[in-house]
Amino acid sequence: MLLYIVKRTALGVVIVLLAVALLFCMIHLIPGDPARIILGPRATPELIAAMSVRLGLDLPFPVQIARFFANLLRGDLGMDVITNRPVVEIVLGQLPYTLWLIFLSIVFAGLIGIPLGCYSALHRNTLFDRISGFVSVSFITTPSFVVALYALLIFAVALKWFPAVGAGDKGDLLDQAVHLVLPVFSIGLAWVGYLARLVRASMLEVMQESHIRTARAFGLSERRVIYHYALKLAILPTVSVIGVGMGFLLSSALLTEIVFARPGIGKLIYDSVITRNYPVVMGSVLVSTILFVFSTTMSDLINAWLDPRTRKTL
Amino acid sequence: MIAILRRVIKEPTGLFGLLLVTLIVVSALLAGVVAPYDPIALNIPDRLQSPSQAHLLGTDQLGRDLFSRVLHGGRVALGVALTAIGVALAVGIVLGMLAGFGPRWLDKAILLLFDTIRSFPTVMFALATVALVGPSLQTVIAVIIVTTIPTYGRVVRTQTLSIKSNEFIKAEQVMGAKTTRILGLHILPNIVGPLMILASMDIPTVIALEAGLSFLGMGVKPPTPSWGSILNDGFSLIRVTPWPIIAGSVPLILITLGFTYLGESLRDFIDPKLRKSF
Amino acid sequence: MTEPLLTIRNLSVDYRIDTGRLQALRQINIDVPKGSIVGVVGESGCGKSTLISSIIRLLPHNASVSNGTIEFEGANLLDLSENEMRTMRGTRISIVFQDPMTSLNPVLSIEQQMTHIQYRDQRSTSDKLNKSLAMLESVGIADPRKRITQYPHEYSGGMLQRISIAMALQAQPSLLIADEPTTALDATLEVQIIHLLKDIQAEFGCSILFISHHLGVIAELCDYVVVMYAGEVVEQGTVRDVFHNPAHPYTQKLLECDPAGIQTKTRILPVIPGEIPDLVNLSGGCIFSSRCHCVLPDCETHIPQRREVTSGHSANCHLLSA
Amino acid sequence: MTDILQLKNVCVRFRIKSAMGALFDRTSPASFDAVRDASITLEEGQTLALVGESGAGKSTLALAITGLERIAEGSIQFEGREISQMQANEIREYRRGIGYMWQNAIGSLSPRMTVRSLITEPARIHRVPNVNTRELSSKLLDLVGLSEEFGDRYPHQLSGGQARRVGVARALALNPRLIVADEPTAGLDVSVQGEILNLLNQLQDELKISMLVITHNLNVVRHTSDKIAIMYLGRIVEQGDTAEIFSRPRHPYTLALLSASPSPDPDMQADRIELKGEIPSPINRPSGCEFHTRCPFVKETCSESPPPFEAVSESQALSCYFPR
Repeated sequence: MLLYIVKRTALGVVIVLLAVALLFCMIHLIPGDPARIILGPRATPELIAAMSVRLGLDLPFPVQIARFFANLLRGDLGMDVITNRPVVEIVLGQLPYTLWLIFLSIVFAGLIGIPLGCYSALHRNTLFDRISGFVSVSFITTPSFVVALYALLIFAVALKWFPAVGAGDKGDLLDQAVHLVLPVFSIGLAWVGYLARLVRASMLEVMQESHIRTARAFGLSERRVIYHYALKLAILPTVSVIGVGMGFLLSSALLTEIVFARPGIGKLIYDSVITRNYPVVMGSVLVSTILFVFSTTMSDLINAWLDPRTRKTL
Repeated sequence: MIAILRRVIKEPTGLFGLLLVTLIVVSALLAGVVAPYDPIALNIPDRLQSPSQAHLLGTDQLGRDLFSRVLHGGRVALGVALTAIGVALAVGIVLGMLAGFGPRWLDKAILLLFDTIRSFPTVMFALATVALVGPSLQTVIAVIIVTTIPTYGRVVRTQTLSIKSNEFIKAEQVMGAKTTRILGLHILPNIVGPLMILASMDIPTVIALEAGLSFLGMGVKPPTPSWGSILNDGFSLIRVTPWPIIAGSVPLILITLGFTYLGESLRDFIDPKLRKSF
Repeated sequence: MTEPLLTIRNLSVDYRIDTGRLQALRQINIDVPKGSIVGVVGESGCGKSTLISSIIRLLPHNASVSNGTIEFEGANLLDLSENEMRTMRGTRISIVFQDPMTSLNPVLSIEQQMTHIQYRDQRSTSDKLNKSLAMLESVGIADPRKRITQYPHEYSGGMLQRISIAMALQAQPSLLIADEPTTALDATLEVQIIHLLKDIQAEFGCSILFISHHLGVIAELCDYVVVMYAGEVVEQGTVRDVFHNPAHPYTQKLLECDPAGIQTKTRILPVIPGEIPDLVNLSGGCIFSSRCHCVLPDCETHIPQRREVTSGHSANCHLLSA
Repeated sequence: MTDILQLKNVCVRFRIKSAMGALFDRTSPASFDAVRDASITLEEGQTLALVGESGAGKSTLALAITGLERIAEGSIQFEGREISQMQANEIREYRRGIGYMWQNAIGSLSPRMTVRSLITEPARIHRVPNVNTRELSSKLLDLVGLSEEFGDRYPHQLSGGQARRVGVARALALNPRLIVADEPTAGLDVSVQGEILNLLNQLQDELKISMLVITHNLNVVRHTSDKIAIMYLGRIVEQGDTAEIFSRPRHPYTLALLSASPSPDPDMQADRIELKGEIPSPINRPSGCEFHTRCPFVKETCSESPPPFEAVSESQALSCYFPR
C-alpha cells in the first residue's frame, strides 16, 4: 500500500508539472503576444515592449520556463497586471468559495442520488424505477448553467425565495447558507441523476454475483445482504467517479458562479479573461488544475484503501 | 442495422430518443427553409415580444425572431459537435490502439499525455485558450477536440487491452499475422460498436459545452445565432422577460435528452457490458 | 433404504424465455435417505443447478415451479413462507457452491462472513469467533486464529472451498448440498476435498446431496446415484447397482465414454452422437430417443415411466417393459 | 526416426516487478521461472502429451514453442532450426508449419468472422498464392467432419464441440508439420470428448502430423499419445512411453495424478493418494526436490539437493531419489 501511495502521488506531481509546462508552452507557441493581448488593440509599440519586459517575455524561452518553474516552487504565480497584487493571494482568496460550493454539491447529490439508485436497483422495472430512471437522465442531460438560469428565473426573480446574486455577508453564516442554496442545487442536480444511475447499475451488477447467492443461501436477511454485502461493493465506483468528476464540477462551478454572480475561482477566471488580466487567468487555471489532479489522486487512493483486495496487496 | 433500429424503437425511451434526435437534426438541416425569419435581421420595433402567431417563441432585445434563431442555432450546435467528436474519435482511436497494443513505454507515455490533458477542467482550459487567441467557433472546436481525445483514447486503450488478451488475438499472432492486420481486422471491428455508442452519448455533452462557452461569450461571435448566445441574451434580460431563456434552453434539453436515450438504448442492446463504464 | 430426509416428488420447473416455456425439470423424483451421500450426475444442460436452486428456493426470477413437492423433515419446502424458508437455509440445509473464488464476498473478511451467518445464535461475539475457529480447524485450516482475519483473495481455491464447507457445516445442518465443489479445483486438490467431505459426513452425520459430472468421484464418495439427462431423472439406485448394471442406455453410454474406465488401448473412443434436444419444443416421446442406440417404436411416442430394475434401482426406459 | 521438435533446458522467465518496485522491495524476487530446465523431444509423426496441473507451465511452454513467449535460457529446435535466434519475419514464416489449437475454443475464434473466413485466415495471413478459399474451406470442413452449412456461422453460434472442430480445421489450413493442442477436451462433456480425441487420432493416422497435446487429465491422452511428459512447477519430472507410464508410473507425482481420476467403479477404488497441501508458488520454489513439500514418500535427503533427471529404462526418465 505504501508503495502504491508513493507511486500514485508521484504520478500526480508529474502530471501537474507536465500540465504547467503544457500551459506555459501554449502561451508561447500559440501565435499572439500576451503583452499585446493584455494592453488591447490600441497599445503603442513602446507600451507593449514595456509590458513584455514586465512579464519577462523578452527573455529567451528556456530562461522563461526555468524562471516560471522556479517561481512556481516558491509559490509565486506572478502579479496581477491591474492591481499589482500577487496572483497567489487573489486566487487563494477566492478558492474557499468554490470549494464550499463543490463540496456541498457533492454532499447534496450523494444524499439523494445514492439512496435513489439503491432503491431503484432493488425495485427494478417497477414504476418507481422507471420514473426515477427518466428523471435521473433528464437531470444528467440538463446542463448545470441552464438549471442555474431557471433556478434564478423561478426562485430568485419570480418567487424571490432566495437571493439572486453574491455569496452573502462575510460574518453572517445563515446569509451565506441561503446564498448557497440555488448554486448548490444547480450544480448538484445533474449529479443526483448521475450517482443514482451509477449506483443502480453497479448495484444490479453486484446483486448478480455469486457471493450474493451464497449469502442468501445462508439465510441472511435481505437487509443484511443488501446493505452489508452488496452496497459495500457497489459504492466503490462512486468514489472514483467523484474524483474524476471534479473536472466537470469545476467547470459547472465556473458557469454557476457567473450566473449567480458569486465570488469564486470561476468568476475570477471569467472576469480576468474579460479584463485581459493574463497572469490571473493562468494562475487560477493552474490552481484549479492542481485541485483536479489532487482529487483524482485522492479518489484513487481512497478506492485502493476501501477495497481489501488492493489495500493489502498494493 | 435495421434489426438494431427495430429493437431500439421497441423500447419507449429508445423511440422517444430517436424521434427527438430526428426532429432536431431535420429542423437544423432545414433551418434555411423552415425558419420564418432571417435569424440576424434586426427589427427594433418588434423587440422583446412574447410568443405569438407571428413569432412562435417571441423576439429578443433587437427584435430578432427567436424561433428562427433557435433553428439556426441547432446547425451551429450539431456542426460543432459532429466535427469535434469526429476528429477526436479518429485521433483517439489511433493513439488508444497504439497505447494498448504497442510497447509498454509507449503506453505509459501516451497515458501520461492523456492524464495531463485531462487534468485541465474543460471550461477553464477553454477560457485560458480564448484569453490567448480570442473567442471564435474554431477555438471552441479546437478546445473540445483536445479535451475529448483523452476520453476516447482511454476507452480505446482499455478495450484494446481487453481484446488483446483474448485467445483469438494470440491465435492470430501464432498464425503469423502482422500487427497492422491484427489491429485493423480483429481489434478495430470489435471496438467500433461501443465507441460509436459512446460518441453518440457524447454529442449532448459537447453541445452543452459549446452552449456554455457561447453563453460566456467565448464561442460564436454575434450576431451568429447559437443556443448559448440566446441564453446569454436571456440572462441579461432575466428581469424583463423569461422567453429567451426558455427559447434557448428547451432545444438544448431536448437534444441532449434525445441523444442520451438513443445512446442508452443502443448500448443496452449492443453491448450490455459497457454499462460498467457508464 | 432408511428413513428419508429429503423426498422430491414430480418436481417440474419451467423458465420463461423469449422463444417460449423452457421445461428445465420434468417430473423429478429423488430420495435422500438420512445420513447418506447421494450423487447427482449428468452432463451440461441436464438441470442439475436448477434442481439445487429449487431445493433452496433461490430460483432466478424467470423460473417457476409448475408441479411437485419437496418434502424435507416433514414439511413441503415449496409451501413454506419466505421467512420460514430463510430460517431453513444455513441451519437445516446448507450449500457449497462450485467456484470458491467467487462465492465468498470479496470485501468482507472470513471472520465477518463466518460471524454473520451465526446471526441467529444469541451467544456473545467471542463465542461465535471460537466456534468459527473450531470449524476452520476441523476442515484443516492451519493457524485459524491468524488466517480468519484475512480476506478471500488471500486464500487459494482449495483453502476457500474448505472454508465454504466449514461455513456450511457451522449450524450442523441435516442436509448439505455440494454443487460441483471440486470442478474448479486441480485433480490433486479434488482428492483432498473428497476425503474431507467423507470425514465430515462421518463426523457430523448429515446427508449430502453431491452434484458432479465426474463419474469416478461419485463412485468413490456416494452411496446412491441419480443420473439425469435433459431435465429428467433417467436412472437411480445404489452406486453399485447403477454403475455395475446400468439399465438405461444413457447411463450405459456415459459409463462407456468415461476415459478413466477404458483400460484397453484403443484409437477410437466411444461417444454419444447427437445433441441435447430443445427443451422448449419437446416431442412426445423419450427424451433420449434422438441419441439412443436401441430405440423401440414406443420411444418416440410415449414418455417412459419409472420402473424398478431391482429393489431400490429404477430407470425410466421402455426397454424395461419390453 | 527424426526429431521434429527438440527442447533443451528451456527456461521461460516472467518479470513480476517494475524496476522501481524492485528498488522498494528487495526481499522478494523480481522475476520467476514459469518453465525451468525443461527438455523434451518429439519424434516425427508421433504424439507427445504434456501433463500437469494448473501452474505447471504447460501452456507457457507451448507458447514458447511458437515463439510467442521468449525463452530466457536453453534452446528450441524445430526441424533442426533454432527458433530463439530467428528474426521477426523468419518466425512468422516458421509459424506456418505449426497448427495451434487453443484451450478456449470459442474465445480463440475472432467473433466477427464466419467459420469459412476463420479457417482460411492462415492462407490470407501468409498470402498463399493461387488459393481458392471456397475450395479450401470446403475441404477443411469436410476433413473435420462439419457440414458445409457451418461455413456461414459465427463463433457464438457454435457448440463447444463444433468450435473445437473449427479450431482443428484452422490448425490444418496450411498443412502443418506440427499441431499443438492445448487442453483439447477442456469444458466438453464426457460424451463429446471422445469425438475430438477420435478426430485428432484419425487426422494423425491419415496425415502423419506430429502432435503435442497439453492436458491436466492423464486419461485424456492415454489413447492418443505415444509419449507422456509430466510437469510439476515448470519442470519435467517424469517422461516415458505412454504404456510404460500407465503400467509402471515411477514418480510419486505421476502416481498421484493417476489416482486422481478414479475409474467409475465403486468396487475398484484403490486407495487414492492424497497429496498434502497445495502447489507451491514458482516465485518461492522449495529447496531440493521441489515436490518434497507434498510428496507422500518424502525422506530427509529430498529437501537437501535436487534429484537429477535420469533415465531408468530405455524410454523412461524421471527425477526422483526414491522412484516407486
